[in-house]
Amino acid sequence: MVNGILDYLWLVPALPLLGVVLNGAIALLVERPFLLKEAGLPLAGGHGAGHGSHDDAHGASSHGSAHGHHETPAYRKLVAFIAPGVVGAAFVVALLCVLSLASRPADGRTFVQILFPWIQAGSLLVPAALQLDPLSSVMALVVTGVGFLIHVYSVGYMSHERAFARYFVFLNLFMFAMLILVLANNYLLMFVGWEGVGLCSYLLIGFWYEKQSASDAGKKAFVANRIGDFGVLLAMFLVFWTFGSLTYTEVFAKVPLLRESGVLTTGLATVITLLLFLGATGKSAQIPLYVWLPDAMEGPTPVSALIHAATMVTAGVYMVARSSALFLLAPDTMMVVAVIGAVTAIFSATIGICQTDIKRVLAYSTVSQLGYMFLACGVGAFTAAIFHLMTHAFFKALLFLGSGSVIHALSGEQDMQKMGGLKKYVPVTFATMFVATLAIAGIPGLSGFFSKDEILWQAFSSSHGSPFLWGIAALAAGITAFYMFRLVFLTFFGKSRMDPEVEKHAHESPWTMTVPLMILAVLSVAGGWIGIPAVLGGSNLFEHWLAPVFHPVAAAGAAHGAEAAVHHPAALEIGLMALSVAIALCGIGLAYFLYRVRTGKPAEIAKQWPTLYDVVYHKYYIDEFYEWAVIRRIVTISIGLWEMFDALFIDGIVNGAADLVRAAGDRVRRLQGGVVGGYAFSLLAGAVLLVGYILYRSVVQ
Amino acid sequence: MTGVALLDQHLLSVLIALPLVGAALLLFFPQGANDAIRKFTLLVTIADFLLSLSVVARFDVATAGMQLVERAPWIPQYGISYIVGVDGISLWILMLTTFIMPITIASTWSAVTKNVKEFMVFMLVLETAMVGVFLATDLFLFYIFWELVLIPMYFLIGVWGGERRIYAAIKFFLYTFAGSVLMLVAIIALYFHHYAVTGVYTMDLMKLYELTIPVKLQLWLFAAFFLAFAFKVPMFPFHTWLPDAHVEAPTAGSVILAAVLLKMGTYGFLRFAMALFPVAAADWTPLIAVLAVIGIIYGALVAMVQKDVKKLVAYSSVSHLGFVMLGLFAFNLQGIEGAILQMVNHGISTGALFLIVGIIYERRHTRLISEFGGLAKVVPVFCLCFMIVTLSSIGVPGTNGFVGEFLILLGAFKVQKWYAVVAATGVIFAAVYMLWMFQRVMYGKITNEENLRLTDMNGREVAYMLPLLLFILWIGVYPQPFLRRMDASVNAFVTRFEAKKQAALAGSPAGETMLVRYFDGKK
Amino acid sequence: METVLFILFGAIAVCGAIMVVTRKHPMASALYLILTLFAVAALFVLRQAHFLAAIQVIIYAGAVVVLFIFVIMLINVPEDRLPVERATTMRVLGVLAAGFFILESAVLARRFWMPIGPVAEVGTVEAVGRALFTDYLLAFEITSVLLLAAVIGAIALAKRKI
Amino acid sequence: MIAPSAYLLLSAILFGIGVVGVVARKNILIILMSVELMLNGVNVAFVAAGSYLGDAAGGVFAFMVMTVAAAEAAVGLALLIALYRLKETVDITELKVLKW
Repeated sequence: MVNGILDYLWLVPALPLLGVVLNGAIALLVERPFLLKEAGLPLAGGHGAGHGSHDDAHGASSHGSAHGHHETPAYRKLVAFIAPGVVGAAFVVALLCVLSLASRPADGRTFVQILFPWIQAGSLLVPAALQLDPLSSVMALVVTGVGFLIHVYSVGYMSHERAFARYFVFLNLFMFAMLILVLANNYLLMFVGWEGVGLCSYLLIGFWYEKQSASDAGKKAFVANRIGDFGVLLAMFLVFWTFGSLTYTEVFAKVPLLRESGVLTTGLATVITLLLFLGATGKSAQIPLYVWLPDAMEGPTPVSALIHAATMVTAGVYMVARSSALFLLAPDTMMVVAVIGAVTAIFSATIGICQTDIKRVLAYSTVSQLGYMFLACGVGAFTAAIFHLMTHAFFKALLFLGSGSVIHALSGEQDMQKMGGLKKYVPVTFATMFVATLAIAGIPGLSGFFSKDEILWQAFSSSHGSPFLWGIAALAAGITAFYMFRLVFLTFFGKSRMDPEVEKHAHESPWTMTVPLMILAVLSVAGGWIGIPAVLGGSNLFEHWLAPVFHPVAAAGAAHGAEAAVHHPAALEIGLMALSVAIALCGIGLAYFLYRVRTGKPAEIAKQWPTLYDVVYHKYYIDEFYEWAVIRRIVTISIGLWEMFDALFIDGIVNGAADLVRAAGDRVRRLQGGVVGGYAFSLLAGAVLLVGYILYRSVVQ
Repeated sequence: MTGVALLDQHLLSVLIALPLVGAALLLFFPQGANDAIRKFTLLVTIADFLLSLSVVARFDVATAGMQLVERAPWIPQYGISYIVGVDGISLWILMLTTFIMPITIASTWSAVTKNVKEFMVFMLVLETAMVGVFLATDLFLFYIFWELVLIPMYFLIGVWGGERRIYAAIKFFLYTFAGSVLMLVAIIALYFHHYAVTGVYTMDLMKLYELTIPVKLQLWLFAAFFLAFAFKVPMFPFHTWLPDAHVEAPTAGSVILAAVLLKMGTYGFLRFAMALFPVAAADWTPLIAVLAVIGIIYGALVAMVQKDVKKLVAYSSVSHLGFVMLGLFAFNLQGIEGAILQMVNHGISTGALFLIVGIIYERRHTRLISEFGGLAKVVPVFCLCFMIVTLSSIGVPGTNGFVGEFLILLGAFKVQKWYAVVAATGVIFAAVYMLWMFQRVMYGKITNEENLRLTDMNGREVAYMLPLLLFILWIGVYPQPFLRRMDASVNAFVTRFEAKKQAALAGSPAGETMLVRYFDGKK
Repeated sequence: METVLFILFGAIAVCGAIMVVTRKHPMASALYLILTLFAVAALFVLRQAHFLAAIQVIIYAGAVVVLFIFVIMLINVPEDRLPVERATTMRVLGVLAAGFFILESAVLARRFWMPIGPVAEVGTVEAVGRALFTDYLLAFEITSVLLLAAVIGAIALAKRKI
Repeated sequence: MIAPSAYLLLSAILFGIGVVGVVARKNILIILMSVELMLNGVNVAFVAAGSYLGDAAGGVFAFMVMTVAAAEAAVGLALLIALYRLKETVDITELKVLKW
């Protein structure tokens, strides 16, 4: 027992899996018959057709609605205990493991636990093995920690949901997949988690499957992710046939060797990393595959918070950071990553300005923030990316949960134009959300400030960065501040624009929802303090913690880059910091001006530039473009292939061959017309020919 | 001979003969005793499955060659014998066959109500033929079993099928028969060639393996075998019998067709076409790989726009079998092991899909996607099963489909990068068409009144679906037991393939195989 | 002398044959057939095949043609119900082909070389009898079976009630 | 002395005329008679060849042919009678039950 608690690392993913099994059993054996009976539908085995109430509102979505009050069945309490319980336990185990890991010397902080050999075929040997190192420990803690809070929140949020147990099955399954993703010690196992989270995302987005838009969104998410996965798959093939292994440690250890021997050319590294990045764009909703994320808001709000803000969508960033050793070998890829990140950041921020659905604003904000993280990766600042990933997990989860609380209070209303003045109804929600908004806007002292500024600074100073990237990112930061405050002002301040009926029921959420909010608010404030940069007198603990993962590669791949950063004067760093804060404040000020002082102004602006407003409001028509350019095309081609090629051409040949035989038979049968004279004639003709032949032969001879 | 000794020494023969004996006994059942007939058939198939388990138990992992071999002279003056054996290549396909049979029989309980006795007799004869195909190692014996499969299947489609059953049955029969006749010619040619070289008449596959066949002859013989197997697989563009046969066949027929009959084609490639004619196989690889890749993409695209669930699944089979072919013609361990595993996977998941379709068809008597919608609410257990099977068909990690596809693409990627890249896009399309179908069937509101009265899967249906789901997850999570038993045989296959190829090339004038020379020259 | 007789009887045979196939009423045909058969019998005599010539007259002219005439009179097809012959393509082609066939045969016949020697007595009672009962005994016996079969067959077919 | 080819030519002509009768006539009776003509043509050839070659087989075969001709005539006419009872016709083109 040299490893102590670390030997129980397997419990971290195993506990949520246990939750899946237990909740699954409950969902299948208890909840299913219960719901069927409730809906008046026949049970298995066929007890005759039921004639239940099938009014549509009843089944479609009952979250937060004034749905008929059923007695809370006992099984729900059990589920409400198991589901967050297992995740909480996983968090505790993960925390203990990380503490145990932290007690080791810095260069020994990689722990691998091999569970069983998974796939073995010839030289391919992929074990099911977990790896805990600084990077995965950050991820594991964020995932289990935030995940636990969101599970607790869900208990309250989903309390009116009929398929309560099913929801938690999916949620626990997601935790399991996500933990496999971050704890895997090789690409293939990571890919299992990678697709697993995509699957859970699909299931949870389409949780209210009776809503067409929900199931559409789920499918869209899965397919967009699949396109990315295609890249990861190919990248894995290249990695395996180049390095002969898929295990992280083995792959990265071979990098210098293969680099020297010329096997791993820059071109090859570029291809591998670009393919990996394609996967990342799918999972982390970057241009061009970002379109699924806003639609994913069809899912329950805690799901949006957990999957589409805090954890799953950051998997792309994690993967890029994990593969940093490869990325640093491919400057072209780095540039692509940085540019895509920056463009996505500003592009989706502009879309966020005009959205009126509270969750969609947050969704575009998420896309934008993820762009930041990729910008950080692209300029080689992987630590900053992970740092921002973590702080973003806190405040974006908080924002989503807060919006969920608002939606909950308003019986499912998501349109900000029908909110306003909610401050007095939901004080806790307001306070916590305000903190998060400050954090995301980059107000000094809060977590978002430190992480975002780190990225901005790296974008400016790193060898991969440029002032241009900094400019885009800073501008995006300003826009972020603007639309986030727009959201806050529209929602909580001003006069109420609520439906009176809804207003009557407006209420603060139960403690299971508000306590997670408060905890996350604390984290949003304090979460950044572990990474205060040196220039502000901090010790940047976070960077030191991750140094064993990133520094060897930084040293090997881009040593000069790290040094170049050092040469910039501290004054410049502080100056830029101040500038970015100023930009953010401008954004806030503008929001205050437009949505508090001159509330009629936004509509005027929209009228002044109708085309621009229209384009931005419709998200630059990207969805429509994809629909037109890709989906329509493929469907048309497919129908063409089926009807023209398959049915007409191939079957035409096949049936044509059959028809040919039949037609030939039809002709040939005339020879046997059944008329005796005909037979006599053919006999004669044969005789003539035969004698002719004999004659011919005799003449020839 | 006592029973124990019989099982001990003639296990494989018993496996082959048992269903046939069952079919014979079935003839003594009175015409109307449907329940007894069903139970008896189920019993026979389960017994066969249990016996086949002991094949796995007695299978030696380290042996590459044929195991549990039985041989007996049959027509000795022509060198024809009865030889059966099992190795790592055929083991799992054999197991798949015996495994899927009881499940299929169980699925017919309420689906087949007319001529039950005849139906069951055909099913049992079919099982004998299928098991025989995978166990025979004498070409003549193999050919007999190969053709024997056609007859019961023809009747299953033609008698118990849907509206256009006659068309489908004849199309199925002629398509596959056209190919196998050519194969017969090739077998005879091979037979005489062996005689010409060694002076011995034999149809023993193991002896024929030892032959070094001149390159030119290989090309012709391979062409004949190729057609026979390509029709059966079916490879693009020989696939059009499949959608018709699947759509018209009764559920049990579709399941067997998808799970086992298609595998006969891919198995034939591996065991005969590739093993006997390595130079030709290598020579044809570009063509076959291109067809496989086209099949993958084409099948997926066409599946996407189908209106009939069964037809959709049928086209998805074209796509999946394209993967298998691509894996086989990678000629490396990963590709071939992946392909064999994928054969089993496809049998399980597509078989399960057809069962799923059958379950819903039995209740609604339609398979049109547009007739459904919102079923998830009324039939949750069905929905869960459907979901897992769908995921397996898509190849989501954790299910069996992933392991197979991954190994295939990994193997193919090594030798034919671009084919693998294009094939990998098939993974995306698979998600599109399966999920779209799933969404249209299961999600949304219930728009059709009739669907409200649907009943969920009953105990029997759950009972036969469970083993399939179990294997979907088992192979996905822990494929080692399956892969390990293939290792030795596949390894030996790959080595022998390369050695035989070189030997044949060395012994023939240059330029007879343009392609191989061309590609080898480029390296 | 022989040449003259050959040409005479040959011409009669050919003319009779032509009349057989060209007469509208079968009765006329049958009578011309007798003429032809007699002419052929005469040709047999010319080749010293007396026995065959006798048989030709007795069996053919005496039995077969009489049978024909019997049948013609038995069924007695009225004049107006006799088939109307029309020149269809096939018929014309058939006549042409037959002509061609004769032409071919003629050319072929001219190319055959046979020793022109003394007339061998092959058609006499003795020669035919010897050959029949030695070398061709089996064929002869089988012929008897054939005749029996024909007798039974004819009776069976022509009987009113079977 | 007459050349053997003269007999063969005569035989061919008789045979040919018989063929014309078989092919060109509709009346079954005449067709049957034409067949007799053809057989006679053959007989001429047999007898001539036999006598020129000095082989008794020629005579034997002519004898056989006559036997067969007698049998054929008997059966053929019996058929004709049966047919006439059924169809009331001797026109061969009307007998097309087999025509499909």
